[in-house]
Amino acid sequence: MAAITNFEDFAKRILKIVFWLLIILPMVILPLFYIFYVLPIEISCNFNVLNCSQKIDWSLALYMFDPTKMNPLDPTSYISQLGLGATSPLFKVSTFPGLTFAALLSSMVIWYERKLLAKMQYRVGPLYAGRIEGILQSFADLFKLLFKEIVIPAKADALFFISVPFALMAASGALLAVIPISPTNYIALSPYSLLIAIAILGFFPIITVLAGWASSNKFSFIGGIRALYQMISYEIPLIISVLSVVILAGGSLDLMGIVNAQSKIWFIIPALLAAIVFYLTAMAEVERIPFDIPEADSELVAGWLTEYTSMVFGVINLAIYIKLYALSSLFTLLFLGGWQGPAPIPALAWFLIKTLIVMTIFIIPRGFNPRVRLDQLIGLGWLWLIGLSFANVFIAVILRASGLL
Amino acid sequence: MVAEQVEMKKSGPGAARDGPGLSILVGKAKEVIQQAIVDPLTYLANWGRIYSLWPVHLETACCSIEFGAVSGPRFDCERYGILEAFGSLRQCDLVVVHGTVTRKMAPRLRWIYDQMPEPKYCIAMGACSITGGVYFDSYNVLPGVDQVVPVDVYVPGCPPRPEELIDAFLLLQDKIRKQKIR
Amino acid sequence: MSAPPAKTELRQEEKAILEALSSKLGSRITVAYSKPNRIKIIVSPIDLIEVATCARDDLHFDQCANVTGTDFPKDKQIEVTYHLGSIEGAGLRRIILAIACRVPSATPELPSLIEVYPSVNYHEREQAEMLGLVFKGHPNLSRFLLPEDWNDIPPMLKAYRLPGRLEGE
Amino acid sequence: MSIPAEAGLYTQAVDDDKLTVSIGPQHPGAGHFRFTITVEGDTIVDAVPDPGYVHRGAEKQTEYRNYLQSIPMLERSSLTDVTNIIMPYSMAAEELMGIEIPPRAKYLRMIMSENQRILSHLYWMAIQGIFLGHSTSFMWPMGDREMFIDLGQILGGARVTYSFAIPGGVRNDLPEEFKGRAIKTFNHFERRLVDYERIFYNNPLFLKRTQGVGVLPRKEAISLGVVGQTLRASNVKSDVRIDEPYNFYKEMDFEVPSFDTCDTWARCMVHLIEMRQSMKIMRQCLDKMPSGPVRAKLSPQQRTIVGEAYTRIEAARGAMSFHIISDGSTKPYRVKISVPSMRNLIALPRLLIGSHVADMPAIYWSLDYWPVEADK
Repeated sequence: MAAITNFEDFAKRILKIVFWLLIILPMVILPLFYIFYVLPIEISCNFNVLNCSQKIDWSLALYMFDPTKMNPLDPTSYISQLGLGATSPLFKVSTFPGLTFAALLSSMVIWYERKLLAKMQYRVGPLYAGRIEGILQSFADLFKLLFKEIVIPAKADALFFISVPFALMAASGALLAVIPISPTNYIALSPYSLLIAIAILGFFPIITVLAGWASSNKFSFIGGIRALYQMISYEIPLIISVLSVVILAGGSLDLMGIVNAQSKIWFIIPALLAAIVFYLTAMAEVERIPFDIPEADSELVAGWLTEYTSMVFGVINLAIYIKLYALSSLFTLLFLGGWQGPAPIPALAWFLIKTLIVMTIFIIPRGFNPRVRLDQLIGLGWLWLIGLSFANVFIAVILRASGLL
Repeated sequence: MVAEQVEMKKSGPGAARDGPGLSILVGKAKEVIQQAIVDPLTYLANWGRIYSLWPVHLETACCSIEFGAVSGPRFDCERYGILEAFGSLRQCDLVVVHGTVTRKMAPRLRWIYDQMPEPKYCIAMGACSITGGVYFDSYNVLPGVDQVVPVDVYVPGCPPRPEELIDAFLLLQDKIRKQKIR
Repeated sequence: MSAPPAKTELRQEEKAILEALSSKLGSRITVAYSKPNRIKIIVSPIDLIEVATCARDDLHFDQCANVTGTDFPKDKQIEVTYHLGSIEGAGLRRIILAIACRVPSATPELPSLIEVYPSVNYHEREQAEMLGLVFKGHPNLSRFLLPEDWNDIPPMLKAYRLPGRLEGE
Repeated sequence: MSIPAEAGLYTQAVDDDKLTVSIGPQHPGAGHFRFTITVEGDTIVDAVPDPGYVHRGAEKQTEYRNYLQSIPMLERSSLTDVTNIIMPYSMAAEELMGIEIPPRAKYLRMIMSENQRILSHLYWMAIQGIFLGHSTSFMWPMGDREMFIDLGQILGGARVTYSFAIPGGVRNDLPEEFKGRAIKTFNHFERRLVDYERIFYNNPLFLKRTQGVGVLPRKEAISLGVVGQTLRASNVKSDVRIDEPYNFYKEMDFEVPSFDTCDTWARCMVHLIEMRQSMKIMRQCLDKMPSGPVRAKLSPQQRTIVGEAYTRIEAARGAMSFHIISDGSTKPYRVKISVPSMRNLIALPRLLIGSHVADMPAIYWSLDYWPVEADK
């Protein structure tokens, strides 16, 4: 690495170190710490290992994630005293239902998406990175991006330019905070968690416009404005489609409560129209093809992402995929009954299976659809989707008033 | 390596003050750091670079249809992590010069190369980009792109078969594998 | 350029075109050759627009397919040939009418046909660049195919030698 | 070497609510070509094409080579369509040399030419897919293209550049296994074309993106002198294969498609139908082909008569014509190529002005503008 000669180099170096910490700390060190240090202590605290056979039962590891099986009053469980146990907020935010879990899942989804798309196109897809079917492809991309030069364009507004990935990551992470993934695995419980999630979704257009403006690039600028148009015109149908779910759930704005209200029937059946509207609007929110208008690569080179390099670009992409994960899990919670399902499969597994299916449905249209045009997209949003979601609100009200649900 | 450093230390100005023991320690520490941190990191960075070469969408001439065939289903270069055509040059690390570079294109090619972030690699595809090919006597064609950008791998052929281009990607991977991290 | 002898008999349409041309314009045109499907006439630059208008309005040649500029250093002239085609004219789709005019190399100026045939726009621009021609009335004769910093004589002139070739090669 | 400070390159010019954007030459939607567009809101108000990034001076180079030596170089001008750029050149050279080629060679030229048409159309279709953001529509035609590349490889001996239709006939005769392989390929690809139509071209989003976009009315299409698919999509049933039949196209039974919608969708459909018709022609050629020699006697330094020849054929992108002036020596005095891409370029600013920014790639590529061919 060249010697530091000016402040710009210094700032870049510092930024690189921050990225390293941000990525390496939650993704490598914390899981290692929990697996090799916390986990054995937890297991030995909660179960009498001596009474068991000498063979290590690895299924016990699953109980680490189940707080009900742990005894917080146990004096030997000093991990929980230190605030580092599996029930501690730090663990939840950084590792399991939080950022690391979502990031790992997202990077696997990137690989899965490329592989799935390749199969649809008579190709093989990533094959050599990671020996087994290119399973480490997104990690190869990650490490390459980590070791790449960060370029800040001369005319760009450096402060805003560099703050965009952090803001996006923060917003996506905040979205994860209110989404419970099983009755016992959640980061934060709130009676208004659905409302909070929708409020956080409102941040994204501001960030994209900021990115487009700060890049000082015409393609970025047009892309940012397009993103603003798209997200604002799709936020309203999204909220109204969620409204009918809230009515069906008896006015509960708590995602836990909504899932519990679906014990008899999944809401996708009475609120099918709302589910379709939510699906389309969520796809527009995460800019998936056919709604990838803000980053349409044949018109605007890469849209609002044009000037972003190396890990800055990587973090933005990761944040977008985390947002995809968050929206698919919202879909699962709102319409597919969350973690509810027949007994032998645990609740967490049910949730993950459903979410992966929803993500696949989000990904697949990329294979057989061209991109739509901005005016067509906005027309679709304002004319059809709002009408459809209102129709579903009436259906929900009627169902609720007649006492059928 | 350690012995050499001891020699150097002894002959240097600080030799009398430090003594040999400390300098051996320093040498050892350097070696340990080299083995424990720098080498794995180099490996990791190079492994990432090998399997994630994103080419710039820069078509200079007719070889681009063979590049299209390489990303097509029969030759599928995504197996090596090479995307078909990437959007912005800011995120790319590979320039494949698809054939002839004319005098009008040459400054643009250099400009594009300069805008890309380090590390970046260049493959000269086709006879035209190596020597000018059948356009050796043309008034508007550069006799070789290495006048404009540094080239890592040359692929002969007019146009090269897709297998040759994939071979060039593999040669480039070999080259990256031997690189020291910057 | 001497006209090669026609191998086969001309058909009805070619004869009609030749007759119409000679009756309308009389001695101002010279027929260079008339082969099946191909007729070439030579006019002077002054009459070019008039002949082209006549070809469009009376003979139904509604588009220009090609413009060729050729340098003849022996005659110190540059020949510009417009190849006109027809879509709407009955039975004319197979016929190409070439209108040629010669301008002196020293002052290579001739009127542009862009008012008559909008399709000559880029063809004329290309030939103007390649041979240093000046098409009077053309809205934009700026650099087209050559690099912006081209600093030599126009390349299609015979006086321009390719850099990779020796004299007489 | 320097880049001039033209509009749209350096300045962030925001005046009168207009924004000048430079598209290309490094742009996923432009290829080896550049045009500057001025946008007002989402509407393009001005478009200025700037070709010449692949201008290699092939016309000048032909003056230094004899008639046979120029062929490989001219071929590179249009790599998706090599036989169709060589064939009019060879026909003009034959006219000037005064030789007649054997009928079997004409049939072989037709087979190769139609094969090239399919290759070019499939490449066109693939890029149209990627320009509309449809990656599967890129991969499928690219994969099926390989089958026809294999056919060309059997007949011509190379993957893309065959130098097949040389003056005096063709380079080699048909190998034995060609016919069986070709029929197999056609049977497979005819089924695939049905799939394409169903999956790609009946997609509602595709229809929304292409119907009513980039309308070029019949009258304007004729006066602008556009050729090929652009002309036929504008409701003109014009094709050099019918207008001025060369080789044996007079004896062939095929249709020339035309649509009266005059839009991008019509241009897409014309490509699709033409591929089907090309296969029909190739089947007929394989059946009707007589036996005999495939090349007339010709010396490499064949002298020509003094005179000129203007030949044209229907290439994959439209009418391709060669104007060769000869001074009686072994080298041509002047070769002028009138390529379909250059003739269609004139329609680009006309169609772009007034359309949406998002329609720009769709319109641009629907004209089948191949910059390498246009710049020569």
